[in-house]
Amino acid sequence: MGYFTGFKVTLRQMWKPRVTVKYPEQKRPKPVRFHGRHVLNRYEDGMEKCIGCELCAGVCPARCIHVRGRDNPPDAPVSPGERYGFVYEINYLRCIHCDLCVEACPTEAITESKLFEFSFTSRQDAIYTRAELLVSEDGAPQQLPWEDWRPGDDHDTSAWMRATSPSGSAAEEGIVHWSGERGYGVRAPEQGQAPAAVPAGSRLVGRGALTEPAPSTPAAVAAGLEPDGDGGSSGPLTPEDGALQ
Amino acid sequence: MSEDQPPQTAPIVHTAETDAEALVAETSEGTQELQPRTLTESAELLRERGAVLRLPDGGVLDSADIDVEITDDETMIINMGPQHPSTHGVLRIMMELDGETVLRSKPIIGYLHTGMEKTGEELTYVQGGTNVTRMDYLAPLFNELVFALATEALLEVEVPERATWIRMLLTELNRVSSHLLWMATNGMDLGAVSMMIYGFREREMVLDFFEKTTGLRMNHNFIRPGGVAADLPDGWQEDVNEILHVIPGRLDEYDDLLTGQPIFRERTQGVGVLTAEEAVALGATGPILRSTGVAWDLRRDMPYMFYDQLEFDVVVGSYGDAFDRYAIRLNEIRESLRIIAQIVERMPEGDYRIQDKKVTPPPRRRIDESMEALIHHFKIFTEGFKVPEGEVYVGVETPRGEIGCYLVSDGSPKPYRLHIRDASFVNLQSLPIMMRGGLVADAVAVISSVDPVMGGVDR
Amino acid sequence: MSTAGPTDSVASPPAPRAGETLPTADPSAHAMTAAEATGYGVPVSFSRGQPVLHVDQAGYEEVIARLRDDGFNGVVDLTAVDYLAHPGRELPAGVRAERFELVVNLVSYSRRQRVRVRVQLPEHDAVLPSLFYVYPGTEAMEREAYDMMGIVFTGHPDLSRILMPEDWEGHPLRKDYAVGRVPVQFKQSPGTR
Amino acid sequence: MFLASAGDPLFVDGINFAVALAVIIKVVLAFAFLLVSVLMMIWFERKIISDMQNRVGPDRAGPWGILQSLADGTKLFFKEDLLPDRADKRIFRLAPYLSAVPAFLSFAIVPIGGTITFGHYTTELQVADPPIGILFLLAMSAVAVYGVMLAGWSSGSKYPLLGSVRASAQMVSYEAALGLAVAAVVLYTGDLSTRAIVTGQEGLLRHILPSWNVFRLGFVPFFVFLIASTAELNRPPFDLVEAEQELVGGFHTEYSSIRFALFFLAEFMNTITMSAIVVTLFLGGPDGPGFHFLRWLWPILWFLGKTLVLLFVQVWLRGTLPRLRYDQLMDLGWKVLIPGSLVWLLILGGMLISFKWGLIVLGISVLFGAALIRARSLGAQRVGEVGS
Repeated sequence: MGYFTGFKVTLRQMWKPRVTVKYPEQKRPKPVRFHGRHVLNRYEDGMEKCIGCELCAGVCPARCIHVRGRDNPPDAPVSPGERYGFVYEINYLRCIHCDLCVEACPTEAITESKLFEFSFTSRQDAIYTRAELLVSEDGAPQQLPWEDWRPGDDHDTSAWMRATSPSGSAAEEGIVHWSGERGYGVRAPEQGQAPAAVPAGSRLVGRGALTEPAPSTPAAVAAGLEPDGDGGSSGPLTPEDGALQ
Repeated sequence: MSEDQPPQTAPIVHTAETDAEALVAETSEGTQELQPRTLTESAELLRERGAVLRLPDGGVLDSADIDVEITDDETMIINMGPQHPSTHGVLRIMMELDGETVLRSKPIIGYLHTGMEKTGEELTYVQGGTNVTRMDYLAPLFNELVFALATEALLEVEVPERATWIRMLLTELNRVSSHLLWMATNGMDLGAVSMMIYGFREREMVLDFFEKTTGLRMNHNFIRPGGVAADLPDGWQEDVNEILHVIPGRLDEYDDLLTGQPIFRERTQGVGVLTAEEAVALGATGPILRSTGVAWDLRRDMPYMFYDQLEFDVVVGSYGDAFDRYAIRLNEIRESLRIIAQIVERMPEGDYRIQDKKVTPPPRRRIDESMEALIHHFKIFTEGFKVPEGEVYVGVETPRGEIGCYLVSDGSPKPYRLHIRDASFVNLQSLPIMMRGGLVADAVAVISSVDPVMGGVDR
Repeated sequence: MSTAGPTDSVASPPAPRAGETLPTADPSAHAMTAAEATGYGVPVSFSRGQPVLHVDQAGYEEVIARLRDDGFNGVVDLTAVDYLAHPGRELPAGVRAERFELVVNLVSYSRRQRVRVRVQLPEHDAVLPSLFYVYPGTEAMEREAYDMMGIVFTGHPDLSRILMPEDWEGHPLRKDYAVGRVPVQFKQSPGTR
Repeated sequence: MFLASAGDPLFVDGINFAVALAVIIKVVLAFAFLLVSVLMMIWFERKIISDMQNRVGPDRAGPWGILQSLADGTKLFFKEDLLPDRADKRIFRLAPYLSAVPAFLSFAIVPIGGTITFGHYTTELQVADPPIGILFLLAMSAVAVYGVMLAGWSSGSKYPLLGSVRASAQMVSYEAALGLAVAAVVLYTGDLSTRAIVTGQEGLLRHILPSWNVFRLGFVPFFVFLIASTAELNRPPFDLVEAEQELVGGFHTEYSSIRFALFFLAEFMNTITMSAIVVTLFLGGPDGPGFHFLRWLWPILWFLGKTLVLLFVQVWLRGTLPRLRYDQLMDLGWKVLIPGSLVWLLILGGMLISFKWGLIVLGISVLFGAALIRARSLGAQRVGEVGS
């Protein structure tokens, strides 16, 4: 009776949970590797990571990044290196969030956050400048007037960089390849293929003369591993604040 | 329309005496449009009616065999699209109707043309993935895959095994998501509104996995020349297993809702019939070709990656109608799930990008340690990697048929010529033949059963 | 629904040539062998293992027809390349490089083989007979080649632009056709790039 | 006197001011009730459909989105009113009213309860109880066709034109089936007044079932009426006239603003009215067990409950079935519904004379039916042979 089986199907759904959410109030949890808007990171000592090398601008297929470097003022250096990103702008009307800039950045200065709800009303607002992209003194992204996000959405800003930094080498997985971030310390790597294979000591690499390599013990590394190891659940993201500090 | 009343809309009704030229002068598409019969040369008329089919394996179809020649002047030329709810994007079809019967039709495309092939010549192989992935936006991973395979063929490199298995996993999942979306829109086109949501609901599971893996729901730029961008996320097995667990039950629900539904069968059976000879002659591939009984699936017939090591069936129809294409897609989801289960079992460990300094940037911590690594890193991200001179064609089986990438390199880091043979682009040619003689409602079912993705058609 | 092989008998795919490593996506697998390819009496080259028949304008139709009679009943792709900026490409002896090249990819469903045909087309005479009557499926592809490259196909039933608007001037994929640039707006240096 | 009938006790003393006032009050109340229930119906439909599709559905305006239709209506009211250049302007303006007014009028004959008494006046809970109520209903639904048809035709556009062609064919075909199903009821009841039809259904059938027409007449007229009325209403799966996926809205493609809202209103009002009429004709109207307190309320509740169930069925149909094709719809109408209800009418007529006659007619129909089916399959074979 093909006529009636369909009615059963539709009727059965009435008692099933909804798959849609009441969007602005309720939000789907975003996965760790989500590509959102960019942030410009700081080292743990507050120095900016960007050195104005323009690699991100060079690799951008949409040509939406504009960077100009400048020599650090000797008395009040902005970044630990020789130069710093003096102009840094991203035109979000063009950005396609492919994250090639994040992969290209040699100092992990630019990473993508989980923030994507920005509904600007003018072209000028769509162009984020360095002042807007840069994380605040405590390491959190700045909330601009036209952005809609809540506390917690701003965590885990560098997951794509962490996912891609082993460059496809299984041996490099589970090793920290990046420097610490202001407010978050050194972020733990993804588990990868060999979760237990993170040996202790010396393999954590700090960045820059001013940054001390973060102390690490196997226990600390294990504790800082990705919270969603169980995979199926996509519960709210747990920030790994200071997991390794 | 009676004589004393002026025609309501001049272009609708035209007679042989009407100045046909004036009728087409109103729009800008010129001869791309369906021409009134008085203007059209006989050859093009035949083409529109799909009559000129000099079949490689059979006889020549004679125009006399086709019985829809109606010289009655009570016909109406009607535009379906580019803004129409069931043309799946900006496809525009001009149809000549006699009552509701479609006499001739002509698909007009190009409304989404953004010159991606030209853009592809401007981007390096590193950036290229972001461009090609936007072509067939419902199967983005296939676009990336074919581009990556073509580039690798030119480079003459072999990617690590895990990379290939990840590619297979993701593309099969993508096939599932694409077919699910098709199930949804097909249901919608036939008026089964709930199917729309159900299809999207299941597709969402796959997209959630993609989001977790690539960070994006579509346009991933994940499969790249040399491997895949990142390893599978932690806990991917659970996610995939859940998909494998949930979707089959939902497919059975679709069976209850549509497959066995007499109205649905009436609407699709015998609609948009294509014979095997016609399908081959028109270059149709994918479910359209298979629905006519030609068992042609590149995964089995010209295996690429590791498909020759997997067990799966090629689903074939026998009548070449819309219902066959529906059944093929439904069962291809099941076959894909079967493949995915095998992939999960066999997923090897190891590298997932080729460890070639020229192609893959170094692991990040090596940048600090080695000057050489830093230089490679800079070179790859600024000028890309150079690909030896040559040209190559690679084809893979997408949910819609064969997508091919014809890549010419002049030795520079950018493709000299990037041509994508998109399945929908070629498949669209079979529309006029399938629509001929059907009703307007059938035309909708036919468009839906072709499953054109205009992003791929127009590129 | 049944799973069945192709309707025709299936020849086994050609074995890989000796001394060759087969990458995962071996482009030379399922290709015509050298012996078969030379049987058409036209210069043959192998590009990454894929056989390419180099046909001249005059012999184009005939070779395609012979290929079709030999079982290559499917035309997968038909496209054109403008070699204006890359004239010094490798070609087998006896083939004179011209500006345009028409590339036709054929497939044989029964033999599970692919073969490619390349035709050199001089700039001043980029004209070829249409394959429409051999493979009706080339209709849209030829229109695309005409639209994008300006190759003219005689005998085509409806050689009009397919992707670009009717009143468009020029053929966008030609190398002397400039790439458009939209200046990207930035705050601190407006109108750069 | 059209409105006055022997049925309504309000008019027994002739018409004076109080009677006129009572009539006006009833009209206004019915109008308001219908409008509110249309708003509720739209919300109800959207909510049920969204439940069936695992969605949240409208939930912004008011609690659970209950004011959504009001918000939509207000929005539509303030939208720009477009008049196509090539439209036949007068008819284009007229059509929505042709659609909406009969929808109101049909509801007038539906008895929604028993009688109530105020002062020394007693009246039926029904706007009007004309002795020819059923004919009035058929007439009104026939007029409503013109609204849809003229709307499509006068738009001067191709898709609406196709829609109006479909409308005229579809509605005319199903009008016949509808009439035949009603004829069965009338034949059995022996009265054209809706009130009489309702009262005729009181009591029990063989002490088990309520003596409703759906049981008494043997289901066939009920289902024919249900299907035909769904088609008449242009509701899925018979919504070919607007067929969003094919005709982009069909007859109302070119309509906007308040005129579009009127069509929308008419459609949902017709849905409610038709469900109410199905309840009246086949499900005993306000009939049902009552209790001692609030005697006048129970019939109304029964009536509303039955109507709600039917409305749910309508929504359920919409949520489940794909749309029929034009020719399949015609096939269903002319080849199944009309012959079926015609034969059933004959059998019923026979049964009314005597059981023996009923059996004779049944036997003849079975024979004819078998012959017809055989002939059809032979014909199909023949076509197949010629075709191959």
